[in-house]
Amino acid sequence: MKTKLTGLALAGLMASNMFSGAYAADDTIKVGILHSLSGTMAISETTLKDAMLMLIDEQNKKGGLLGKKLEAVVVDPASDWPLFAEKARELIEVDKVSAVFGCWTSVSRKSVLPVFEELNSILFYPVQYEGEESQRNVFYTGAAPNQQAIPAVDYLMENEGVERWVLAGTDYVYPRTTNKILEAYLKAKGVAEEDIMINYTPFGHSDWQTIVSDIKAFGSAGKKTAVVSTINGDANVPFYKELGNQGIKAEDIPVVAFSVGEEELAGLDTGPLVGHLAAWNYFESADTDANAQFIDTWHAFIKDDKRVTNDPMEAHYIGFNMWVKAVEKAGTTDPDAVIDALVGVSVPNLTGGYSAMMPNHHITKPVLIGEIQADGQFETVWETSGLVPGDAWSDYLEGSKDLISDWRAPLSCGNFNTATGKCGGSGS
Amino acid sequence: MSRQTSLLYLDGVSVSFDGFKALNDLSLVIAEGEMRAIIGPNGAGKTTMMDVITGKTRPDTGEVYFNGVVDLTGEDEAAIAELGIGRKFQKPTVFESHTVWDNLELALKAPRGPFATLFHVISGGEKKRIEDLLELIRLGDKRNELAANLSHGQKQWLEIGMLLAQDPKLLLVDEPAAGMTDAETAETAELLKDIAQTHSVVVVEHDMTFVRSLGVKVTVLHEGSVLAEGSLDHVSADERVVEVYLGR
Amino acid sequence: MSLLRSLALVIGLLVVALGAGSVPAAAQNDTESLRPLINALADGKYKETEKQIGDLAATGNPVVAPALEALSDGDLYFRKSDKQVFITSKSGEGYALTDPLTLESAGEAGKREVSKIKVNNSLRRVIRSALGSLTLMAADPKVRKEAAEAVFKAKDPDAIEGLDTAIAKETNDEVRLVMEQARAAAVLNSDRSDGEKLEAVEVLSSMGNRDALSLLIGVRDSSTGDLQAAAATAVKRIEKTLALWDNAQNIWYGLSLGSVLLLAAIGLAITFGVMGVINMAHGEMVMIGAYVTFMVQEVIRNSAPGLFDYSLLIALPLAFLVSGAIGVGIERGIIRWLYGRPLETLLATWGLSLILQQAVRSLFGPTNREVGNPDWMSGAFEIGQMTVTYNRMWIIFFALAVFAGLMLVLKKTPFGLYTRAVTQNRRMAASMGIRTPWIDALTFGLGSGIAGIAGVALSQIDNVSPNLGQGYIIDSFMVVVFGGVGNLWGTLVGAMTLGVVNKFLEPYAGAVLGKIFVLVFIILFIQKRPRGLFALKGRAVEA
Amino acid sequence: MMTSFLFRALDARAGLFLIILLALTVAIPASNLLLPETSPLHVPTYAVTLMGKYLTYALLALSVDLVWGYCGILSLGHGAFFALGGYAMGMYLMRQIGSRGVYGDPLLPDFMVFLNWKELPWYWYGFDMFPFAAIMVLFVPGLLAFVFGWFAFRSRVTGVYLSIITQALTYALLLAFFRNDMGFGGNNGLTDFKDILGFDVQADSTRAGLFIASGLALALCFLLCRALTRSKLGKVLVAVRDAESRTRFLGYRVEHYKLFVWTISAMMAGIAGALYVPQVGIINPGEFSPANSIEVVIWVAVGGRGTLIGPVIGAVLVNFAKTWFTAALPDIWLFALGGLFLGVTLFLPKGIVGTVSQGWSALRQRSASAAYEAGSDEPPGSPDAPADVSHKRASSDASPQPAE
Repeated sequence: MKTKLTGLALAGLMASNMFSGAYAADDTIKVGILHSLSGTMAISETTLKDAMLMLIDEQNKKGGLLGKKLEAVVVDPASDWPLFAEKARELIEVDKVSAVFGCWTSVSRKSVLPVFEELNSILFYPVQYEGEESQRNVFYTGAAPNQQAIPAVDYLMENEGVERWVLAGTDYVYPRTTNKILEAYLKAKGVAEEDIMINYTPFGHSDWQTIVSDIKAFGSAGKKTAVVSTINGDANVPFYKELGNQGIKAEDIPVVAFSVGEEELAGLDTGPLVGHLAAWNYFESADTDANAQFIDTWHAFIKDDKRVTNDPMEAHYIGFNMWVKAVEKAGTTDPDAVIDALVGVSVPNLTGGYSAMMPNHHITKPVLIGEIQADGQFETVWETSGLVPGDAWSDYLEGSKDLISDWRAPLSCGNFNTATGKCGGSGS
Repeated sequence: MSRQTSLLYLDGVSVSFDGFKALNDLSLVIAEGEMRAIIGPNGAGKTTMMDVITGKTRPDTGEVYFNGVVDLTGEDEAAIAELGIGRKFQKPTVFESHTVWDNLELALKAPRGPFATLFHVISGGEKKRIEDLLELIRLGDKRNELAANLSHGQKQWLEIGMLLAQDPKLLLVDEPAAGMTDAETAETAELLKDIAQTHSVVVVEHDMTFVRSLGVKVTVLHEGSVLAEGSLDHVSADERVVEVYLGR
Repeated sequence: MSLLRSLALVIGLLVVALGAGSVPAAAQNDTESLRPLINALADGKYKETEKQIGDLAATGNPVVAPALEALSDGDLYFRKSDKQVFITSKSGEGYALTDPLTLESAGEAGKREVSKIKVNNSLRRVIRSALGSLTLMAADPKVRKEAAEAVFKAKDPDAIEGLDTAIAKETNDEVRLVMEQARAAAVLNSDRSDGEKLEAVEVLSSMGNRDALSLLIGVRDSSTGDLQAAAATAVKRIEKTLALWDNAQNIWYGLSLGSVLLLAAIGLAITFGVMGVINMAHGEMVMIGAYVTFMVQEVIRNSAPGLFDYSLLIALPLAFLVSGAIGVGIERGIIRWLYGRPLETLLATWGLSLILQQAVRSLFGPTNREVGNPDWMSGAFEIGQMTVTYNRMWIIFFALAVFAGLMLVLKKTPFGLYTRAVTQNRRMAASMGIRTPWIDALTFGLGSGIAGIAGVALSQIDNVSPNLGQGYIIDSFMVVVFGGVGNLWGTLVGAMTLGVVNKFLEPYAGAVLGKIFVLVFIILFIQKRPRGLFALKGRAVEA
Repeated sequence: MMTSFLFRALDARAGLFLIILLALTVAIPASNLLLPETSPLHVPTYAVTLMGKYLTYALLALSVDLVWGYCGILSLGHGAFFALGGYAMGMYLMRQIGSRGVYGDPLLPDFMVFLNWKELPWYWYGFDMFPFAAIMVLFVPGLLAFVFGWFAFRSRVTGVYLSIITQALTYALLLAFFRNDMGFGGNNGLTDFKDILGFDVQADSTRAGLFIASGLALALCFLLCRALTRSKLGKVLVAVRDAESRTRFLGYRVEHYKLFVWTISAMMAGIAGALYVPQVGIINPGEFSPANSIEVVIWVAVGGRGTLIGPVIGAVLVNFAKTWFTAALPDIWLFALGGLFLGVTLFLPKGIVGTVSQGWSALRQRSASAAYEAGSDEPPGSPDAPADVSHKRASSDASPQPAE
């Protein structure tokens, strides 16, 4: 019967595909790139794929690594979270990559975590996130909450005299956690309960009329008000358009955002938004030679002078260079050796300093506060005097204030409880 | 005839769709074992009347009783069918992707619940009954054909067969001769007369020859109510009927 | 926009300067004496800049206004070589320099020769209030009004005297009212007597908007006695009116959301509602319309910047044609093979939507594209205590116009007649000599074209990205089905109902729960009316 | 009675399919566990898990086909039942983590600790016991389907109206599960599972076990569907699909039939979801997304609607294509997938299985009629053993599409 034949042919086809990877050439070092190229997250992640390709290209021009060329393996997890896990497994098991650079959303990272743990590989995660995690196989090159949210709030309190706070976010774990931390932090600073308004919206929310007018109303209580926005990428454009149109000026109610970078502003006329803020660890406007060179290389690589650079790209830049350095130090791409070698590695960042990998697998970064300019860039109006080390476990959350992470021997633990002196969280 | 002794009893039934009165104070009584022909021009309300009796359309006002006691206006199609009213549609509707045999088997009087049908195993008696029906509707050699492949006339007959398989007390037959050849029409009339021996039948038909060959009491519908009632000759003599049919 | 405003300001100031120019020599000297103050801006951090701005404002000389305005806009630079401060504007690779006091051209400078004087929000605030006090006496009433508004926001007690002078001289009632309100705000912030403050509360109470409320709450919470009582009464009164206005606002927001839904759904009401094609690629037609707008603006930006305000008007017909042509192509190439198999149109158009998304992604890149708002689509105005944004207002009008236009086409033109004939009885229509294949293609094209012009409107409020269409497709189907398939009025009423319901739920339930409730409402509503809001009745249903 | 009910399900074609399915179910894990990695016949764990996932998708497609192909109910929201089954299993797996979570809380899952929840919400009770969770896998989707169906079918919501409200249902659930306040982990969903029934979920043997379970579940549900569709009930369903109101006039309560098969189908989808979760290691609200449910419908259409083998083949084929394309053509794979859907619609209107068996029976009919003319054969099939419904549907060009 034909159905049987189809079935058999299918099985054969499948098997041949599954195995094909194993026979690939061995004279290159493979690097996996796990960023969505389609679906809702493509808008942010495709740029990171291109940035990685550029970095790998540049490294090959410098002669590769350990005498071998680097080879990028690109897959498309299509903004489908279980597919991230599947593709991660494919990269590690079938393509035998030495390290993977990828993920954007928290859920995609959570989805691949067990895979990296099981197959003992390395993931570099380049996006600011909610913290509360430290895993042996993952290196977090984006900002933890203490490298972004808390300095931003400090800035608003001190320099703008803000007394009333709107915490607006998309309803998922990063805004939820960040807002929890900020709420605890603000209360610790003496802000009253009724001076904090928390608001959550669905992904891709596009009708902001009600919320913007709520913010306006909240802001008319006689105290200086600011909005702390953890609104996710796509929803920002309509949000800012509504802000601009309803005439909320940065001088009156400034909005500080943690997920709005140069890339998001590229879809906007920023004229009415001048003065609204963002907190990052890198701005394209950073005035350093390394950054100028990075931007030039990027423009040449992408063949478009108008493309902007942003913070997660810098995170990949730092992460990739750290990995290269660690592999050179270890002399092998063996994951265990590289994981050990990575801690303590220090590489230049694009804002004129050095970033180092901490024992908790987070890195040290400067924190910059920038104001949106009419040309779609940010102008740094404040920065931390030194580098801020990323804190995996927030000191402002009850469950995690006693936890620390240190992956060096002999501790080698991602959730060591300093109160009980045991590894494994707070319970046991 | 009173409601209690009737088989089907309609009194003062009105139905309107968006202001158009499809039935207007219609009253009709069918006795046990009676065969009745209903005629009327297009739009007289024949099909709507069938819809009301079988529960498809709820009347705005009026009473509809079956067996003298059962109020049909409160029941749905399935309940009414189970009570013993079978209906054949104007346009033959059979289950085209089932065989002739399966069509009859589905129609055969048997428990109708999902669990009953799930574990249903066809019995010898049922097979015999289906064989008999196949004989009657002359589709014995087509039993394994898909209904979709039948000719128009065969579909009409299959539907009548399905009607009989239900073993209803009252059959509502809507234009059984439509699209048939003369010979088929005559055979259909014979078949209906046979059926009328053991069932009550209401036939809606346009074809006067066919109605004449049935030789039963005739009700003329016009604009949703009864215009005349009596033998075909009697109603044909009625001036108003003539006017309705010819006067335009 | 800000350029226009500063230009108006400069002209206004020039007029002031000319008017006051009876002693030009002295003025000249005065002006030159300001130069060190302005050049001082080249030095120092934000804190010092703030002081320097205060010094400039304290001169009370309107001549410094252009420099401050430029500082606020980020156009004030200093030359590195001699620390001279200039107003700049981009010119080629470098900057054209303008003397900040005389406003005469002062040559050009390369990118690396000058350095920007940095400002931040708090400085902008300081500049705004400084400019406010400086321009209270400008010739243009518009400038005076803006100045008064700025002073209102600054609540600076030092401005009271200036305001008093300005109020005494003011001839324009509207401007005087704003000035009085500004004075009241400043008085409340000062240490003047309670009697004066009570008057101020009175003024603000009759002002009745959120700004006044904000001030009054401050007074209520920080004062005692009569003043507190008066403030409390005023607060209550304003809150009560605002609550009423909130309802109006919600209805407006609801209509606005409804009009967006209507725009998104109306094309689908034709391809799906009238033709029965389960068109999953509908969203992509909307997206293509938005990209056409982007292309039009891109061309205009590069070759005819003056036409920017007309970009949407130019984009409308183009979007209609492009999306419509693609629609006709889809119908001829794919859909026409699938009539009578409506479910398979779902499969095919879903595949198509994937292809179109990827095509746009490959052509234009995955990131958002900037579609600007023309001036007439930006900003807002107030009706009572309700803010009406121009873009939302135009979109409501536009959605209704599209709806009316479509009704007209379907009811009053031969094409509409043919379309209805074909969808109601294809065979009959064909036998009457209507070329049904062409009518099918054109009807599908019409639906797609309307989706395209919806895209033009949606580009004004949403992301222009390959995902644009995906965000609207489900809502569109909900609207068409809720309204009743095949009935355009149903689509209109359905869209507006869902919009208003959503917006009334949102303040209580939040955006997420609000949306869930709307979906549950649709599910329950369909139980009640299994064929939507405007169901066809009678025997036609069975046809 | 029961035996005859099940026995009816088997004929040569179904038997062959089941044998192939069961053979694969045994052979693939065996090769994974027993053969050395160097053997050319060794199936890597990666492939086992992947194929296990395909099998659960196949089961989901089968459940959609049961209502769509046989009863004409086009569900654009079956992903909801799949996800609910998945969540029930996910909750069990979460509870199994116990104090091994990053915070080491013995009772609360990590996401609750970090959102400062103090106690376990009531609806999480009982999920530490596998039997309870297993019952919930069936009960929760079943109950939702029953309630939803009871209202919708009683109100006679049909065609696109029904399709769209199923979509509204899954969309509403998507939004609800996104909310962190619901206590299901919000957008991150449930993840980081440790073990199932005491076995480590990451162990090769557990993966093989899950694969076998998926294969068996698919085989059993296939048999069940086969038995259902070939019983008289199955004939009634097809009658409902083709002429709903005619069926009513025969005295069948159409809404009861629809409700029955709808609920069964939802429970099957729930089983599929429950088997899916431990294999992919995560369940999150994305599974509720309407696009996912539409995709399932497409698998069925590609494979062949109204045949039971079709959806299985369609699901495996489309997902295999997706796996392959996303790795081989990461930048343009949507063109390939979209093209596949278009191609199938235009050139294989009855789906793969439908087209193949149509060709097959045309061939057989030609030889049969040749034999008949030679006077040596009776017409194929007999009333005692009615031939496969789907087979007959496929063999007739004139078979009408159900009214939508």
